[in-house]
Amino acid sequence: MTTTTTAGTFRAYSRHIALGDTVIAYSSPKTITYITVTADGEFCNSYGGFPHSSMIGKEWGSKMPSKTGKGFIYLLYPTPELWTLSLPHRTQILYQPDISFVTALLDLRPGVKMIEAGTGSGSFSHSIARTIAPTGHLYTFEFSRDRYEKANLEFSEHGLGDIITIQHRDVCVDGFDMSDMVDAIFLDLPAPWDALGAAKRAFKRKKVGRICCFSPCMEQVLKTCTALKELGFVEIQMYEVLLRPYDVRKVQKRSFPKLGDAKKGNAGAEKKRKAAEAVSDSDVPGGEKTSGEDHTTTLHVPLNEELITSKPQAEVRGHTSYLTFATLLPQELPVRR
Amino acid sequence: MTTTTTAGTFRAYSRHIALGDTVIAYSSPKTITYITVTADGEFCNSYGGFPHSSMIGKEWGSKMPSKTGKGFIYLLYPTPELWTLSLPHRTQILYQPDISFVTALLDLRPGVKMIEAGTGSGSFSHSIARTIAPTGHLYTFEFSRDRYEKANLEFSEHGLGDIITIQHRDVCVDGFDMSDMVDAIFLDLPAPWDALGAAKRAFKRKKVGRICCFSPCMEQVLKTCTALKELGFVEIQMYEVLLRPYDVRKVQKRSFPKLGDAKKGNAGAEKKRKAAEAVSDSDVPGGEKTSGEDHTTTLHVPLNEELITSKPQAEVRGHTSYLTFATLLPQELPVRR
Amino acid sequence: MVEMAEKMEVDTPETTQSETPEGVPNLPSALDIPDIVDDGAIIAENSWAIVQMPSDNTKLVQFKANSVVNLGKFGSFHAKDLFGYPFDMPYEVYGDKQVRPASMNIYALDAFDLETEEGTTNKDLVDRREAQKLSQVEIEQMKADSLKGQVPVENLIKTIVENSETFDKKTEFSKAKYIKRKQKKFSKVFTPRRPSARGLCEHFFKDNPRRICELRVDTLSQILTTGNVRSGARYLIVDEAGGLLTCALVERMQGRGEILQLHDHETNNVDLIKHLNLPPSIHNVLKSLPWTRLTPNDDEDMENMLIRTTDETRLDRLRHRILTTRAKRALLYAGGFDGLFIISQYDIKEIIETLSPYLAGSRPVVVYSPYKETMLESFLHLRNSRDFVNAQLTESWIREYQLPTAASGTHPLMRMSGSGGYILSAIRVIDCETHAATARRVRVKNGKVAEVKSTGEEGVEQEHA
Amino acid sequence: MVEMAEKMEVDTPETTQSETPEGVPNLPSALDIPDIVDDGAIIAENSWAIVQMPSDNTKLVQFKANSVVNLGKFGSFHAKDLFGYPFDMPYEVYGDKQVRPASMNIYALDAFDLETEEGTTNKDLVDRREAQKLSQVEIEQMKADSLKGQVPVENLIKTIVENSETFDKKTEFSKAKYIKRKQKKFSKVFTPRRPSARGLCEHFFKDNPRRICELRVDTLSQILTTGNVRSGARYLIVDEAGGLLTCALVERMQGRGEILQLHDHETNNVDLIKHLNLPPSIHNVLKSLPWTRLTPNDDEDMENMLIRTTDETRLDRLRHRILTTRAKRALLYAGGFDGLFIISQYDIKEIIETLSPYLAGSRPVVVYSPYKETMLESFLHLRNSRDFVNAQLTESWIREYQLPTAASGTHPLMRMSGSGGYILSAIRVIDCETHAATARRVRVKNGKVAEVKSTGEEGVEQEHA
Repeated sequence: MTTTTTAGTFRAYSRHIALGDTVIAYSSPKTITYITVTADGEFCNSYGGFPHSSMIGKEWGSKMPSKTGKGFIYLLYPTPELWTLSLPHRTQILYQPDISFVTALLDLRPGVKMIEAGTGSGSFSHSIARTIAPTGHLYTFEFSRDRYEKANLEFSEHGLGDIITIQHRDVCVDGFDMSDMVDAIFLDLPAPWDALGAAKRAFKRKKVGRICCFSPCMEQVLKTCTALKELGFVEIQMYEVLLRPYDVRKVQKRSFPKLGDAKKGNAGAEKKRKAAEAVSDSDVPGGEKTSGEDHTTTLHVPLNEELITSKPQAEVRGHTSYLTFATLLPQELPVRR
Repeated sequence: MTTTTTAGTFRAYSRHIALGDTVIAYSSPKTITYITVTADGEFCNSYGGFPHSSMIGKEWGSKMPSKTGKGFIYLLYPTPELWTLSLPHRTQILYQPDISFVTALLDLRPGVKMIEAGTGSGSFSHSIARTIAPTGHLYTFEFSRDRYEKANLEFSEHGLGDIITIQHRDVCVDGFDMSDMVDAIFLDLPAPWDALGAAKRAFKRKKVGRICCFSPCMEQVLKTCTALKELGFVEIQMYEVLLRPYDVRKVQKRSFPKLGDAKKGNAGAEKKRKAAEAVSDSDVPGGEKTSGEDHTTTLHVPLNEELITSKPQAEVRGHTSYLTFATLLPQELPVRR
Repeated sequence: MVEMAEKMEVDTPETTQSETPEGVPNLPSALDIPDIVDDGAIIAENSWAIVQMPSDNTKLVQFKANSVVNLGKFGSFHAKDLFGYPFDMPYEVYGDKQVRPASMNIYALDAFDLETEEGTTNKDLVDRREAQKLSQVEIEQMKADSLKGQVPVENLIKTIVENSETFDKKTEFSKAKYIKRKQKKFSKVFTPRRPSARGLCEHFFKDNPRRICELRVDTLSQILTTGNVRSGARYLIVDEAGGLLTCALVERMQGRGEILQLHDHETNNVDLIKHLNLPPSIHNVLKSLPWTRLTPNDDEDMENMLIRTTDETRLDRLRHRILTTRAKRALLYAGGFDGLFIISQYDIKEIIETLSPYLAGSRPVVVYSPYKETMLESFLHLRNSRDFVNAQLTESWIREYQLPTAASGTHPLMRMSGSGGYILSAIRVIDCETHAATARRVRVKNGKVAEVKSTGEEGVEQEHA
Repeated sequence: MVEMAEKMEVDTPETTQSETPEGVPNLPSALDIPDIVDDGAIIAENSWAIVQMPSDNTKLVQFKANSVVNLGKFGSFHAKDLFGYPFDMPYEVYGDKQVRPASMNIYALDAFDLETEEGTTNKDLVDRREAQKLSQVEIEQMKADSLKGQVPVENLIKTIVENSETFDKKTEFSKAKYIKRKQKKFSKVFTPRRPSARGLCEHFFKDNPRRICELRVDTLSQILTTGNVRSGARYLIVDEAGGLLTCALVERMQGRGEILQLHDHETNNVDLIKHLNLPPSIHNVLKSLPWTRLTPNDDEDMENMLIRTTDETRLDRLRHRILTTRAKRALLYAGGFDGLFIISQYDIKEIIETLSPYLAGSRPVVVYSPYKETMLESFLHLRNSRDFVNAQLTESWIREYQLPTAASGTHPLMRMSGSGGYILSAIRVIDCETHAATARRVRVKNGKVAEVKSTGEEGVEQEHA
């Protein structure tokens, strides 16, 4: 009825934190880091220390006070998306809206065999692994040795070694060295057109294949489209996806100052009439200067009438990348029964 | 205290419809046409006839029944924007969001001298004239003889002859034949780069000039930018502007079916219990098939609790054009006092 | 290929959900399902397909053994002729209701001799009718030949374009539009797409958006990621979008894990799932419980029930129904679910308050609505609650482009979808100051308290009256 | 040029609104204002400017005769040195608080020898610090020379770039960013922009969006077009956006026409207008009336008023104030306005109901709010009212691009504004079935009825107690 923990937190949900697990230390939506739980480790932030030993056995999602009691963190389960948010930005990461949409349009699901190049921070690799596990496989390629080594270690620490194979390789020069093997390909490369020939060979010959090229600039898109077309890819489509986050707040409903209120003698108008009647010192035409904020004296504000309003956040992400998708039709027609 | 009517409806607001006025016949947001009021004319739609003579003297905005009394139209004043909506689409027109934004970013206001090419349907020309009148001037150029003649006639019929000068000319080949004359230039041409040299000459030499090129495709933008840069234009910026229209409707607030309601005996659950107790014919596990729409039997819906909701219209305009703006700095530095 | 195709059977959730009628039913959980990614790629008898026509419209069709599939003006064909062929590639109708894989040349059409000529403008072409050198009779003859399969469609179109006198004077954009129009008129090429949650979403969003609560494909994709949907997990779901979200979950779980659906009425309306062409075993992950049965009803009180029948088969069915309901309720109360997904017309806040106690710690709640206003109060509730962190309210935005491969310039499509709906999400947390470390008291609406032990891997339900 | 500059005087609305104190004041209307488009293009004593700094930040500055303008780390200069020079072109700070027109080369910088090299990637450059051949001492010396005016800034930056060892290995994007960074560090070039409603909108949207109700420039531009704003027309306005909308109207009217503002308190807060550098005559189009004086107050009842002073000057002022107020109220009641513009925190529906009777037929009402929810009820009201057609609720969307002229690829900017607010609009119509053709009864809130004759060009107010 409940899932059992396999090696590595990332492979499946568990109920409680165990030694060796990756834990997301969540303080606020903007303050998210990750911890690998060791027997005698301690996580520290400005509010004090959080011993790893006290984390073990706690339910995921628990609120944990610091030793000093001054602050707390939430111990969150490392979904690929939270893990991505917790990364120090080593390289440009893929954002969740793109990851989600690419996953949908490449028809990723358990069992899919797939290529990714480059691996980068491994952020999308984790998402892919989550979606194609337990029966699919990801072949991911990274040009930078540093990043390759870091990602390779992470995949195995996270229990994804049997789902992900990573290679250190410049695919634009050396290709993938794979043929008739995969259902889907994702290319996040500065010059994806150099890898498209090799990509075509890697697709299963009797299946329909889907590819996505991720490029920030329009010039790259134009070149990619030309190359895709020349290689016989069809249904070339290009999209942009963005998320618009909203802020929500309650505002006081202010009723309009009633005409003729001055006559009926509300406090503000009363005050003004008296001032006017006196005509002593403050007799500038137009009268008293009131600050722009102080509306209370002249208005009837019915109390407690609130309206919940929302509006998009002031500054939002305006662009991540253009997502160019294409289909490769079966290169061998399957034999009909 | 009120404005007086000058020759031509478009020049200034008037209070009442007069002979010769252009009237917008408004039936619905999607059914908008224009009428030029003649002594014995009649406007007809599917609801019957509307004699022009009955329009004369009516206040702008009046609701006018057809002779048969079966339908009605509103007699609206021809703002440039309503007039644009009333045009049969002879050629691609500029939409209001672009018109508004270009007007703002070219700093149009009364007194501005300006070039437009091509004139097209004259839709933007009318907007420009509205904004730069009474002291500004628009020089507009049209390549097609048909459209030139049509627009020329319209400008004079609309009383804009002293604000707008139209010429029949291929500006990409023959330029504008103007120098040191204008503050702003708007180019809606398939190949604006061919007209940029002439445009540069047309700008006032001692003033800062502003230009906007309107191009639907990215390829045009890239070429335009290169040309602008080579000619010494600065502050090259490119924008897209769109409007997102919202639909608003009230929805019934539905309260969640209370747990345990079945016990407390609300009508729907009662009915079901009886049906279940009987266990006679409809004893398929899961029971009665109810249509997806019919929620009323099982739910407690507090009456009259309504929520006003809004959402963007299902299909909206997704692109009109890229708007490329640039500044031309004074070509002669003004002498300082 | 053939074997795979033969294994396929279409089955609706109704028939697959019936359990063995003896004793307390074991809620089946399918753990060792073979990899079905490849199986579904071949068209088989009774397969559903989303047929994409030359007009780009789509149609949801079931390929029955004896049926003739009618694509309207694009022709019709015998469904069985496609059995054993792959989904997702182009086929061509020809002759007398015949069908065959289409020539790949159809894709080459949109680019042929359309080199870019920037100088050409459409200034002088407005209002001019097309001039065609071929007579109507000649065109009709070619159409007939094409239909019989003697002339490939792309040749037909090419001939017509080459005989257009106005074609050369058109701008690139007009040329592309012209060819597209001719394609739509003459081509009989269609693509039977394998139904997926994505495909169904795209189809219904165009065809009947209300059926799926106007849920757009990019928004659906965000829901799945935000909800960390994966094979083997256990989800709670309220799906009033015709079952589209359920389809998406089932597809990403591929037979491993568990989905408990809360719904109105006695049966659950997740109609769309039948289109997925899934083997029956896949449906075993699905269980459903009506809202009205979250607490025991009188009709489950078999001892005190007025029973009019003595038919043992019927009594067995009654017993089985009651026991199944109890088992499902126990499943809910056991809690520890890995995600809560909500698409509902009901008060979202009430649903969250009712179901979130059954979510395990650090698991997401994800709510979708086409109307932002219906979620604002819930957003404030989640943001201020001690039981949730990271409350977010977002709207997905998507833009598709016309590409240079279509032989005219590159720009966003002139028409776009205005709205794909809004997503509200948050992560369930355990505030140790209010929850005991080992057991947490769950307040159920009617005043009962269910105590859920969460020390072991198994949640144990202990109901107190 | 010089003459024009000397004509310029900065004047605030407060001082220009004072009228002659004798008898019933003639509300001034300025009909023969000279064309001021050209006048304002030159910097004069007391001119306001929106100074754009090398960082692209802007600062609102008044150039007083004796003031030193301080641009922070970008230096400072004597304001009077710019008098007589045009706005909107680049100037350079050098030497000891000196200033001069900048060399045009500054604009050439961002492109110099940055040919496109697609092969280069940033794979191996991550985390590597910049390597510079010049010593810090050499750089400081060049900076000092540049400051004294001996080395142009663009040469300084070019030298630094050429001596960077890592520069060649950077991607195009990184190169552009690098140069931009150096420009910001060393350049002392700024552009004093002539304030306009657009400029003020852009400045405050970045600097202090609350001051202008988060009204974005594209939204402002839509308001003006939707409202058919033009010279010579007469508008009613409620502007709680610091006067920004009023600025925009004034600018588009250039002294011809009339603006009647309804506002809180006794004085109107349209502060921003002083920054427009307008001649005093322009302000004559502006009149304002507080909400509380829409009907006569007791303090206008001079006959029954307790007067404590015998000072004739004061009594004259009092009389004048009362008569002015009455004249403005008469102006409102005369009706026939050409547009109603509303930015207000009050209930929008109430404002529309109160003021729309004074709109002439076929004239627009345009409402702005940063919160859509505050306008939903009004939208339904306008859509269902017999007095309005074409009700629309829209949101403007704007996207800026990075262009290839910046030496890297073309794409939308990575950050964008999330919201520029919402516009509600409709057109006032005359439903002949409910309104008499020649006179229409205007129901005023406190039960009084004002009858407005609309047969002639002049609206005549006839108040009945």
